Amino acid sequence: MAHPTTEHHYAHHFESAEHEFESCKQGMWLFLMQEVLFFSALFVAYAVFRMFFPEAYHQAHHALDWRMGGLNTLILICSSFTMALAVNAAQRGLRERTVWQLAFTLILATGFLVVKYFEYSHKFHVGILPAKYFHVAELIGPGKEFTDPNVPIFFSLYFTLTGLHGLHVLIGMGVIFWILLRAARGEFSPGYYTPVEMVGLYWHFVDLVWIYLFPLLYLIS
Amino acid sequence: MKNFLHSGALPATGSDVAEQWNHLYDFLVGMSFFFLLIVVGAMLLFIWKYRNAKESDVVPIKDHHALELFWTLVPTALVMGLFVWGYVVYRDMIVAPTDAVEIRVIGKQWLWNFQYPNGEILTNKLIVPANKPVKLIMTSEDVLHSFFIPAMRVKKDVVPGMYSSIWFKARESGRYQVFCAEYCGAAHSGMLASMYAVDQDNWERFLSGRKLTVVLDEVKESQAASNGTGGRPTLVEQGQMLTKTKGCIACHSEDGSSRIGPSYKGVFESEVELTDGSKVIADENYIRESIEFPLKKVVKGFAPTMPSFKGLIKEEEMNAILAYIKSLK
Amino acid sequence: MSSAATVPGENYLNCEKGLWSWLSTLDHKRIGVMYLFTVLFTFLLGGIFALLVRIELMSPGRTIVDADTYNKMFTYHGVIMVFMVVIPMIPAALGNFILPMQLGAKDVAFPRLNLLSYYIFVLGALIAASTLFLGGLDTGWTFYTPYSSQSSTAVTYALLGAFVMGFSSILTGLNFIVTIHKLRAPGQTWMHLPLFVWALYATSIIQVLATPVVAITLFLVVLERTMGIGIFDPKLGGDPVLFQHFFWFYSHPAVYIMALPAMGVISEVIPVYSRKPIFGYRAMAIAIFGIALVAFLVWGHHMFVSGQSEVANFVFSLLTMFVAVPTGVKVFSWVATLYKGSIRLTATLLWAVGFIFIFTIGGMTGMFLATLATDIHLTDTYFVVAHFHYVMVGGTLFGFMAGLHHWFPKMFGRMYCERSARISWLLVFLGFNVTFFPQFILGAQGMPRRYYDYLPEFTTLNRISTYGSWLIGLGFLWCAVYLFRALRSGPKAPDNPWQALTLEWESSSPPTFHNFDHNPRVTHGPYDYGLIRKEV
Amino acid sequence: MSNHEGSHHHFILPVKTGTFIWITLMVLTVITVWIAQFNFGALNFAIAMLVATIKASLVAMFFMGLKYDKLENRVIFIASLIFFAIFMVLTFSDLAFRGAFRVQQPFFAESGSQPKFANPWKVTPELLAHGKAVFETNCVTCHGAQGKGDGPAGSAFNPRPRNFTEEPGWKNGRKPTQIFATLKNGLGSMPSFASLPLDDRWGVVHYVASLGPNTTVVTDADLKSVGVDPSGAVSAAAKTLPIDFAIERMATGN
Repeated sequence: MAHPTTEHHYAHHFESAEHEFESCKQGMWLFLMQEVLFFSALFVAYAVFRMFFPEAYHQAHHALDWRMGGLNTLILICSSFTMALAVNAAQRGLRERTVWQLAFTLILATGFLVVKYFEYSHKFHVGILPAKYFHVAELIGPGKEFTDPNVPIFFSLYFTLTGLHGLHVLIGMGVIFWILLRAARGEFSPGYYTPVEMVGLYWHFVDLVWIYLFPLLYLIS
Repeated sequence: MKNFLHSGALPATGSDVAEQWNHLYDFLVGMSFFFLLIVVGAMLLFIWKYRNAKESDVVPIKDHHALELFWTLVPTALVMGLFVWGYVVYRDMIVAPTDAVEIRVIGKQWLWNFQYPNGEILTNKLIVPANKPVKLIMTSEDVLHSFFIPAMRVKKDVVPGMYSSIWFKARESGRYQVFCAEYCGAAHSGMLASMYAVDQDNWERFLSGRKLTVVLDEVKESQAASNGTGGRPTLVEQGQMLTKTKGCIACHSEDGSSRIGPSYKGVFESEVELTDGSKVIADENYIRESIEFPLKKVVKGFAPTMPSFKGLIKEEEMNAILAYIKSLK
Repeated sequence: MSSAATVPGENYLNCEKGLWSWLSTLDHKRIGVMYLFTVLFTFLLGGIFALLVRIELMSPGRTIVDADTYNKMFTYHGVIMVFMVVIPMIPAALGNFILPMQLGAKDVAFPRLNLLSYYIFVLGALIAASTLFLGGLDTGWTFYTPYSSQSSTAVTYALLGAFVMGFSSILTGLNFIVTIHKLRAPGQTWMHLPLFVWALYATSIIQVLATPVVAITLFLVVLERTMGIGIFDPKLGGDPVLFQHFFWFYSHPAVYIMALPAMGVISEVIPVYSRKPIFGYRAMAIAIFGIALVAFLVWGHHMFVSGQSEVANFVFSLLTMFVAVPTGVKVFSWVATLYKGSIRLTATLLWAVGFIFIFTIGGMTGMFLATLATDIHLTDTYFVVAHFHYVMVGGTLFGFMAGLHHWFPKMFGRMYCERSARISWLLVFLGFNVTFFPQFILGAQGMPRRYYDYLPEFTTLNRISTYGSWLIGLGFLWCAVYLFRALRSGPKAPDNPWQALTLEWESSSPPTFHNFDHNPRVTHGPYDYGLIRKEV
Repeated sequence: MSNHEGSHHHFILPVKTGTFIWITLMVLTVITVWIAQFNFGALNFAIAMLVATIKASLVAMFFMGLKYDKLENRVIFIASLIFFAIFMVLTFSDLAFRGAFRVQQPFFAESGSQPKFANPWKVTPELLAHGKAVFETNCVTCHGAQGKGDGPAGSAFNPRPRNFTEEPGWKNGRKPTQIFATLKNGLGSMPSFASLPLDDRWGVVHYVASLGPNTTVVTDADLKSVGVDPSGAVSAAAKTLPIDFAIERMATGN
């Protein structure tokens, strides 16, 4: 499926559009590499405190609704799928389909954030805040009291991890919107779809992080 | 040889472990000089010998595998040996004998409190038995500190929320310097303490609250300063010593310069302005109140940061401190 | 693509004019030059703080400032020198300029990203510098919790500044890696890469892998200060020592971000001025990667007295020992390169020789700190201060100075005064040893670091150290004078004044906008001195 | 750069494969949730991580195309995971072996120096008077004699100290338990007053709460949430000796 590259003017220091594409893609993978390490410290902290305070983790996770988390997991997986379809459409030069799939992805991402908003606002309401300001005014439900003194640290990690992930979702929505506009303007073709593929990689990574966050935060037995 | 290496370059060797430490250190110094001599000697020799050599005389040697293997394997073996030696000494440094005397240490900005088995609490003054293993169990009230006795070659961070410990066995009685080695804020360098190793008799006296028969070093110093009048130091001298041992001078100078808190000089019976604009005469009552409840009447221009010394200063000591401040006109 | 037609006398400096053409440039050479001047400015700033710190320590007690100000001064010295000077000094300034040219490329892979990195760096530096007016910063450059989460100074802004600068470092690393992978000229095979490129390659990998961790760590402290998340706060169940793990996971490899490029420069310089191939090219390249890999496995040696477990102490001490092996290989190979060469003792080579001398001392004293028992006494004392200055200043700074003198004619098309350069080297070299060697003894005697006041018995050595710092200052001042004069009125430099074989010397001095008039093709190794002539 | 030339075929993930992967991911998500309902002990965590890893691998290999990508890119991604593992393992070489010395840290647990007042969370006139006295020694410099936040030292702070006589603006809330938490932890420029005895602190809390309108009362649930068992003096949460209490005892020597 080698396409003529005349329509895209690659930068002067590359030899061909192909050469530029491969370089960009590698740059993107390196960027994702730093993303992995960026999140890694939080996962290490999560593991450390899980080892220290297993009981606190167990009690704290009752305050998280696995249905909400599960729903968000499904939403993100769907959005990953629509993103993959968008890339597929862009590679084949199907402009309208690219735009539609990107729009679906955006809607799903919004849905993810809406669910997240409900989760957060409920927690703020009952006084579940990062450790220093943690003050639970009401009990969460029968048999689900927080008795372990280290429960707040779990929520610190919960807010940091999901907050940072949420920020990535937000940034992802920004760039998806940007390539959606560009796709609508017809800037992409089978010879040049680099930005779509790059944003796609980023978006799948966001999904990938959530795939781990869900069982780690919501499903602690 | 040993004296040559150590004179001036190392603190006193206060324990058997410190002796072991010295051997390792000597070896490292020797090894360093050896390699430095080889590297720099060869480098200077080549530069001197081949300076301005003709380019046509250059021998383009690209590599020499045997040589490279040699200088890979020999250092590897050397550092492995070094690791083992270092670890063996380290074990001796950290594993305390089970019969060690346990003393608890609390670090806080910027002083050390020592709590003894008999319930005594001393600030910045650590009294230990000589020739007996002593284990310090340490924690911090605020930020990281580090308890460091150079003569014993021991050091350990003092961490809030956690107990850390060190042990040592002082060979001789005498005074040893203690530092805080982990940066802890404004008066980090003033967070000093003195350790006194005393003989068995005095240690028992100390534990049972009787008067010691030895004169601790700091008192000796002040005796010398009091121009040979002999006998015990005057109240003012005692007070001056106390402001050092209690850590006061970390924040309060005796020469009029401002540190974290106001200087002692000239403060006594002067009129000071407080943060609320009112004025008080800094008499005995005010100063004592400021020592015990420091946040009640803070002098204008200073932050309310001083910790309370209530319960940490005995009545006799308070008197000495007041007398000392009074003497600084 | 065909080579661009060039007007004679036109080069990257004069092809476009005006301030805007600089600020909006995508040319790696101009970005490199902008980095260079930025870094030289921050170096001046950090140097002034260093001199002030040394003056304060001339005598016990108060000398010029009070304790609070002193603490801020050494903190600024550390933060500026680490985050704004030694980390970007060689990769971002010299690397940006030289790396694409050594590869035979027209630019780095992502020129716009490159410019963005520069502005991110400036932005981060400005945020961090704003703390100067917002109450200062007194945590030390290590930002250890819980002090940094409690200090009433402008720690939050400093952390955000360092956080932002981190991304500049990451993006530069990313850019370099892709450039090295994808933009090598025909014939520029892996085994023909100059060692400077190898060093920057390893450095870039460290930047991409390690910097994000410190970014998130500093960000966590920001959250700790603003939202009380308590991960590092023992009062909330957190662990302050965990911060040290996170911090050193980056900051130890960061030491190699600083040192490896300098090693690369030295590997360039020594063959050129001894007219001989570098000894053991392959081993040198492997050693670079050995060091980079081990860099990630040894961070705990900063924490032997921190209260970390004995298991960790054992593991980290053991692993740390292995750093010595590849480092030794490099030092021995440099010396062996000089053997039977034709040595031209220029200022550049003097800086390189100074590097080897100082770096060897730095490395050997590192053994004291890697060995568990000796570290207990020496850590957190002036011994450590002396050790890392021998590695950082002696290593990175001497490497940088060697590189600057080596590539100065290429970068600016002017020659500097060789005699002046030697004088400057002598002042800095002597000054450096006078300043920092006494600090080894101070540390062994037990003087802890970051001390505003000290016991009277430490006075003599401290005073010697302060005098030495004035010599260093004088040396750099002199260096600034003759380099500035060379920029303005130095004689015009030939294209290849040192008869070097690496690609960057095939272009004109200063290079044209597209770096080369022709598409370069590599037919020989970078250090085939004495070999090519034989073939001819 | 001849190695980069040539007509490399970009791999395009077929829609059919993509759909299959998508369905598999959805099913695996349901399985994760379903399995979590059963208790296999430590195995639960292992299963959850295994399933997550399968899902992540599918995303990486197919959606991200790593299966068909260049070796370089695969190496990059796998290397990032390896260094993540190094980070984790070596950090645990400390934390997993540190246990013995660690102090369990209750967050609001209080404990029993000999209090002058039993159950000080119950307001009594005597306790209120005691609280006023404590307030006047410790708080007036910043919060003012009437608690209006106009104390002499308070002017140095930004934001200014809390005016206790007003309803709005309380950062941590003004339930007694919330005020108690502020006293314990400090807030902004305000230092922690955790070193005051328990009943002193509760006295201050009640006094401060009484200064403003609409005094709220302490419910048993509130107390539970801060770790105080309403029926007894010491919380069940304080199984181990709390560090600040330990320090307090050590520092005062009893």
